[in-house]
Amino acid sequence: MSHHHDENQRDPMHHDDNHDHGHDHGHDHDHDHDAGPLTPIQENGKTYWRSLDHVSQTPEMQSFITREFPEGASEFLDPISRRSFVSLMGASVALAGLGTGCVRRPVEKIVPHAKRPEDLLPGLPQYYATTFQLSGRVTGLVVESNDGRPTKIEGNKLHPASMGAAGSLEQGAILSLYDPDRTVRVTHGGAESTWGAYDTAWNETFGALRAKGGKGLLVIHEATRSPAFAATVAKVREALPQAEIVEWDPVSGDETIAATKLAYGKALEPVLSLEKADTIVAVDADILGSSPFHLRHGRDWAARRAPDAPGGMNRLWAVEANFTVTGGTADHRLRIRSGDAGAFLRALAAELQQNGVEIPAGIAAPSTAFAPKFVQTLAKELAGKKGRSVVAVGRHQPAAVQAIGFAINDALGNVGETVRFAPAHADVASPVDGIKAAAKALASGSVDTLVILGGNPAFDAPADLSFADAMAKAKTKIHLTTAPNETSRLADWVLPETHFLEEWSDAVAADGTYSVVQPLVQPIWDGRSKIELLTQVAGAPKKGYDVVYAHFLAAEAGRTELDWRKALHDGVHGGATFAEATLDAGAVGNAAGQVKKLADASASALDLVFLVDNKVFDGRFSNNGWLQELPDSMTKLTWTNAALVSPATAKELGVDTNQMIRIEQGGRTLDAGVWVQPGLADHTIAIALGYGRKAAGRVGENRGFDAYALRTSDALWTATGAKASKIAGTAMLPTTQNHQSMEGRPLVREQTQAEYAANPTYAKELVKSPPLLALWKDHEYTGQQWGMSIDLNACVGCNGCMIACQAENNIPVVGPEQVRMGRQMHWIRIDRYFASTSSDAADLSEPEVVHQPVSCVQCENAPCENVCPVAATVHSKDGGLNDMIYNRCIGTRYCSNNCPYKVRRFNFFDWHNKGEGTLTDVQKLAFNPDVTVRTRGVMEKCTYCVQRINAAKRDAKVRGSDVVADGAITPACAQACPTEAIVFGDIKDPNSRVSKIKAQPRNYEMLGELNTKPRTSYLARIRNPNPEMVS
Amino acid sequence: MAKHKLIVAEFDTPAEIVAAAGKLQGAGYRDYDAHTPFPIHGLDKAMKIKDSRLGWIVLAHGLVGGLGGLTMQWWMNGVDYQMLIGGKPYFAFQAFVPITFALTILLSAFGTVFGMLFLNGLPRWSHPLLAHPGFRRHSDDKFYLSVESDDPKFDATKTRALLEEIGGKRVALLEAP
Amino acid sequence: MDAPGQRPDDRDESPVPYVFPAWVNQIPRILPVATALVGAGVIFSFWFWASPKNTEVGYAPVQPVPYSHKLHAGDYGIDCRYCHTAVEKGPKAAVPSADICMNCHSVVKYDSPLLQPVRDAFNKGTPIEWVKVHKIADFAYFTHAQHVAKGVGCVECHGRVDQMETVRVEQPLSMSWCLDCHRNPGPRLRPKDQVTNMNWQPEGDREQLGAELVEKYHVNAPQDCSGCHR
Amino acid sequence: MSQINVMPEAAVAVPPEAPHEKLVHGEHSFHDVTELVSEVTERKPELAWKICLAMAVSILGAFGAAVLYLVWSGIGIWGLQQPVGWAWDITNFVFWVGIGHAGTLISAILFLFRQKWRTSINRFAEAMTLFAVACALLFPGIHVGRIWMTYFLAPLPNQMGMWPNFRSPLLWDVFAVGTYGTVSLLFWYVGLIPDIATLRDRAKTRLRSMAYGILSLGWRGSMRHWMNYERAYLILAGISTPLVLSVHTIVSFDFATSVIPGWHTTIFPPYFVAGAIFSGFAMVVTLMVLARQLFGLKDLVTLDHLEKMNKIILLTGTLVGYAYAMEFFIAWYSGNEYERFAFINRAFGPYKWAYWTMITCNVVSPQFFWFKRFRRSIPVMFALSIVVNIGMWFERFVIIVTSLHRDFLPSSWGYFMPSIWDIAMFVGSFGLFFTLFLLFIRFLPMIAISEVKGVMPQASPHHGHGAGHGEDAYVATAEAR
Repeated sequence: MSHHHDENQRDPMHHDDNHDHGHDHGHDHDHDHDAGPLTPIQENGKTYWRSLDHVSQTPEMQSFITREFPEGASEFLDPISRRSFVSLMGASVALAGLGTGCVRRPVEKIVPHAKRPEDLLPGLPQYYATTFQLSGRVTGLVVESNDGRPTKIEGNKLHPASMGAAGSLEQGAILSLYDPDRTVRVTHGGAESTWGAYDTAWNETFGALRAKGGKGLLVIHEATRSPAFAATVAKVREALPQAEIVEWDPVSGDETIAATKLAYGKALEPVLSLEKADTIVAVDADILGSSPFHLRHGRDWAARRAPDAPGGMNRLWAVEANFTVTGGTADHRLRIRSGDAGAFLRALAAELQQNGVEIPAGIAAPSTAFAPKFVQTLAKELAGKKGRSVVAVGRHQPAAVQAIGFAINDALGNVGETVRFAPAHADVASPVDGIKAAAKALASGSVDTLVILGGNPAFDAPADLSFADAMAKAKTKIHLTTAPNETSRLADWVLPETHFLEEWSDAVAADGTYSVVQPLVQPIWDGRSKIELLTQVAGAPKKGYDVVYAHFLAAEAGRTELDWRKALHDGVHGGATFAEATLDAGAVGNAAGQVKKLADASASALDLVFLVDNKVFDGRFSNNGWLQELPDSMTKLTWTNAALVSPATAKELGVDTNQMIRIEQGGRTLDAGVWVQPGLADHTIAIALGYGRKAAGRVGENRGFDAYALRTSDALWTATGAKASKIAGTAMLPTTQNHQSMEGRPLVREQTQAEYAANPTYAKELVKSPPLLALWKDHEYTGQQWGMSIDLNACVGCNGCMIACQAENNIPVVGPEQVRMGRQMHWIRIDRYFASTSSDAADLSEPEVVHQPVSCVQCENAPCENVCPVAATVHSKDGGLNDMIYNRCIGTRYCSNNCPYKVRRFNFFDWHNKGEGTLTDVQKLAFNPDVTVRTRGVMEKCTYCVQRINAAKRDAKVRGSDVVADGAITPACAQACPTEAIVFGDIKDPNSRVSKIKAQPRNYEMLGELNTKPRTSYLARIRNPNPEMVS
Repeated sequence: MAKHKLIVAEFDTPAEIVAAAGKLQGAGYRDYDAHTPFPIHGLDKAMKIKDSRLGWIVLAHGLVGGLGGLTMQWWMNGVDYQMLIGGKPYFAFQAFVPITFALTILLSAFGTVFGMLFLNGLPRWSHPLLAHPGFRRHSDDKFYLSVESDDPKFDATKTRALLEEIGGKRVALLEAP
Repeated sequence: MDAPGQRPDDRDESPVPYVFPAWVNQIPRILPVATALVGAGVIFSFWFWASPKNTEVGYAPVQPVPYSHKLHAGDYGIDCRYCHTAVEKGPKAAVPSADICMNCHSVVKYDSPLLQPVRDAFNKGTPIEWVKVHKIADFAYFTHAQHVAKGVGCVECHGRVDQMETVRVEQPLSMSWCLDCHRNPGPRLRPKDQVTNMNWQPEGDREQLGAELVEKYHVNAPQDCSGCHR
Repeated sequence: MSQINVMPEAAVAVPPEAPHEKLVHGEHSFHDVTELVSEVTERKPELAWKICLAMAVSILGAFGAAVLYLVWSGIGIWGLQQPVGWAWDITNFVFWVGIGHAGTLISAILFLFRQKWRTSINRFAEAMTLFAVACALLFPGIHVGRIWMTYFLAPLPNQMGMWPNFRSPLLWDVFAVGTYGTVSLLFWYVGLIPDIATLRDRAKTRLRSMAYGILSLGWRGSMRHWMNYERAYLILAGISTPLVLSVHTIVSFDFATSVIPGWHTTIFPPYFVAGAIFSGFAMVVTLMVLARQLFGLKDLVTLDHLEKMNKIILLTGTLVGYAYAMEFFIAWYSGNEYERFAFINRAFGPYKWAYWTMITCNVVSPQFFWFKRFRRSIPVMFALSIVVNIGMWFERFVIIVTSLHRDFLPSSWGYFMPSIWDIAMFVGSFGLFFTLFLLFIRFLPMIAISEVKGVMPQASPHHGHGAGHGEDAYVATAEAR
């Protein structure tokens, strides 16, 4: 493996070609890349080296070092010299002040490669394409590697699901690679063991199994869209026909395939083309927030979102129970119960019929239960948008309901236009059948050998299956996992699994695009991939690379080594493939007949809606500090979930935010903290899955409330008839935003499209202020001057930029206690305000919501600069940035006090050595070497990613030019943004993209009336309501 | 040289010392002094003491402080390392006023105190009068005249006689150690 | 206290005599001078001893392999870039990997005991641990490529390496030292093709040549903080 | 003292038939004044003093420990956060600087206005000033946590070629308060020299003789020295007057020059100065009342003195009240929604409790002093003086915290709550203050002896044979002798 691995990784093509992809942020990079591994340093970082030696003495680490860096472990250790700076910066600065110390500086060593790969230049990053898989969600990525350490994940422009963007989960996943609580070694019955021991043990088991044709073997694996994996599964079935192999994934499992089979008679995967749609209807479907294709959806939706977009501005209608980001960006939003989506669609179908749309028989069912005006207007609009509209139904809705959605699209002639179908990756039946069968088999004691590939069924299997107890009955329990969890606790053999950045695999995107998963680094803890372990189960152990490579060649006739090379470096191979789909109207009609409106819910019979969390997901990211501390898009909660209830329901239940309730559902109970969430459907309790982990590692345990406890196999997503009662106690839920109203201040400026047409400069002129005059002549800026524009019309509040910034700028994690105190460190935050739509401003049952990303706006007349007594924050003349010099800052916090935008962040403690933020040596490998790690007592803030600016300047200078081309610099936030809401560039160049955007009439400067002259400006949000709804 | 001597005489009230000092001055003595627990109005006139020159010293110091302070700020922020701060000019004199003012006052104060000590020839810890037990009440409630042997008219016997004649009590001849 | 107006008789005769020897009157004269001298001394010691001109310059550690720049770069005239391969491309000049040494030393002096560490590195992969000579603080980001591209000669910062048996630090490498050049780059510039030439001497006025080169190479040496700190 | 040559009628300006107008009560000779004041420093320390000192020192110790912990782990141990980057630390700083205003003000301004009554209290007030400024200077020092970095504030040549930013009000503070502290010290010491000489000449132990001997610089009451001395005192008074007014003006710039609603206010300089005098005088009254009871100085520090102090407290308190009102008016009149909100939020927002405490203590309570009965009642003035200082602490807290906790962007609004360490540091600073103060009243003359003598009737050479009390007293004593 290592042979191929090296060969492919070192392939020059990767580096060069990624340039072509525009991933060229070769970073300026001077930190002591060459600091020696095995050389205890006298003074600086002494303690560090000790602990490092400690780590590097563990056999696993030793082997990792030698395997990954046969040339000598220099790269592995180099980030440390940078990071020893964390604790010692204070001292080193003090010395610098006196002249690099009055004492002779400590001896340091340089350890060069013995043989340096030709494309590897010390201090310059490399970029490799790979693919991220998460419960059947597939995203193509480009990963930055510094001296052999993956440090930053970004989207792959060539991949249909990414288009260059990356979500918070994709980017946050890199921290899990360095998770200090990963499975570091094979354990047997809790005792340390080795792969050797396991292999021997397995061979015996295997012999026995083969004799029985595999009877008594149960394999449970996570959902995956990897062809190579599927092929390996097939091999196992060959070798052991009697073996039972089931897929369980708590959140990916959806009814869409069942729906397509119902509607089209075959397993298909719907693919939306939102860029073609004038009208988009999302029925309980979070198409912009959490659906497998949401990044792509965002890009396509945004392409038609600008009021002056070619083809006109689109209109989004959302019909949902929970308040999702999709609902937040919608032009019209209707609150319904999750269980009534079907009834709503039938009512809509009936109205469509009224408007002359031919709906197959049995579907339409008039109803006045759903805001008749809403339904009528929507139907009328849809009828006029044949082939240019989309009706998207939530993937978790029952098959029949989704089928109705397909039928409506079909009737509107959208199929083939805005809705296309790709062949499904696999024909999986209902998501719970597999785990049900598994639980049954286990309970019956018929399972000798249980192999669990990844996942955590003991924690997340439906509660009614009591999987943990059943699992205990299996004789041999083998768990392959990246990190020990609740399931591993019950297993005999716990085997270290590779992180996706350490393994070979492949994946097929929803639209059928093939992409490769290639490792950026040798397995740190000597793990094996699912595929590798599965080949062993099949009786023929293989290296992951061999399996994937072989399958690639075999998959299609005529594929060559060269195609492989190209696939490796592009990350993708081939394009989308679509299938013909003809609607079986009769089948849908019959099925629709079963879809009835539910009896009304009440305070004593509540709906219980389970949400997929965009931070810890199904619970697998519980130990990921970045994601735990990421505020939820709508609630702004960090480090916890909560029982979300609408304001009205909260009154009925007599509870309020931060109080505790006991939720009772089918005899099961859960005590949870309450969060009153405007815009939620009444009589609904929405609670995110994946919290309340009991075995998750140092920062992941006992955060929030375990909603799986209430989740049963017959009600995976929505349960009815739940009860809730207030109980004693409080839950101080940590949130990053305490005040939800904009207080009528002109911060986020909004118009409807009609108003915009009438008065396009409204936003710019909203604030009347006397002419802004300074006491003195303004500074004349020359050369390239950087600026940023943020389009509030495109921002959906997905948080992608926040994690991008955190990863790029080594931003520390502070933990819930500190968040509660208001000490979170995010350089870019997304302000979320609710505004009442009713006459009573206090009534937030049907609120509008706005998202506003705010980071340092780089004021030209920066209030922060004037007040710093030591000139630690000053303005740069080339570029016009508001520089923040960490090694000069003495920490008066005056700048933060005087910042009108409150974007400065202070290191109240040495976060990297404090509480949840504490980093082990391995975690420090994730640091970006191009950005100083700040110590306590230092102010920090956004710098427009000045390290990227400098890198681009360096490359320009080396090329002999003194101008950086437009687009050559992309700050991390802009890079990650799926809707391209953030644009950066040279505001002096009238032809730069940012200048053109800033020239738009709806461009405005927040708090510009203070004459701060911010370099970041906003584009006003334009809503596009249907005129008939407004009147 | 001859040992430094002085004769000291004690008086009981401000009125007495003023009168006595006047007589001494009238008798042509110059190198003499009065010692009192607090400054006595009229005594300075009786002794014909010139006005203090302290003001000039203070003025000089004040100017140094003010100009020096302003120059320092101008050179450091305006010349040596020109930094663009808050969009202000490098030499933003409005912002430099407070420190210029503070430094003016500070140096003036130093000038005042040290100038005063300089003019008074203080500190001078060793002095025959201070060692003379009969002199102790100068800081309490008695008033003294002392005549220095440096005075051309000084004469151990005559001066003693004069002091006693003008009402001096407990007249004593002191010798510098 | 005593009743008003009453007074003990012995108030003249305090139990302790007031004794200060005559010489103490000299103190006020000496004190100011002494203070001035001490102050000056302190300032000087910081200005001299604590400055990088003293702490950095002259640092010349012994290396595991007694490599002589004088021999290789001086006498044999091997170009800097032959070994420091990254200097034109990246932030680091890069200490050569063993295979570069072996290009020659597999033929020349292939059996010299002095070269044992190099051969070990090449054959066994046990890295050579060179002692770092030129160091700037972690929070200052320096890039070789940029400077070389603008015609800053190696010699400007590293001195006459071609005359050094063992490399020693020639310049203080302090912030103000960097600023000296960034404020007036001209006189430190040379034609790009002369960057690695240790012997290069400008014909004619260097100030004037500098001015021309600044023009020609678009030299814009930043004095902004973010030029080096981030 | 100086009254005598700058204002000939000084001494006689005290008609005997108006006893309450007399600056020194009772039948006292010069010597009695000496005795009254010096004796305090000579007698055995009474138990009460020892207990007080013990308490003060232990609080000071706790303060030291808190500071060490702060330096060790960072200012996160305080309740600070975003958006409230300053709270108790700077509140305490401004609070102490404010108190530090009374002393120099009394010494300088009242001196220039020929307010003879100051002589009995100025020494005391100056000492208080010094110790208050000492406390004040601590907080800017420690509030950065990494105190070893603070030398960046000094314009020292360094290898970075960096200089401090003289545009920063925080740097103005450093220079202004530093200057103020130094000048106050000099002023205080100059005033002490003759009195220390008095102690020297009364010394009953070798140690006192040496110590006071050195400190008195060989002062021998020479009339020629007095001339320069008085000129020096006059000049110091002259330059201290603008200084005293400038210090709190510059402190107020910390806020006034910012952009934060509630801070960005042109009324701050006069408003802060008035507040400073207000709190400073209140503190003097608090301490004075205690000291004169404790050390039997009722005849030197008379009710007249205290009443005059109370009148000034009433005046400045009312000024401060006016400033509060003006802030609101301007906020409304400006039409700036952020300004308006800042002040409405102050009075009716989450921190209204602090605001109304401030109003009650600073505006309402001094109004009692309209009545002579209260002005001259020791218990009332003692209680009120303490109330006033509580109020003034809250004023600074209100200005700093309520303005910060809700500024422009509602998304960033927060609520500050102090940690035990905030409290420890505040209480601890009193430990330092009282330790210094107790040592002062034990070892130095707390009343300006020579100045008081200067304003006694018999101090005038013209006093001669007219039968003034002082004269009688003098004759009496002469006979006794």
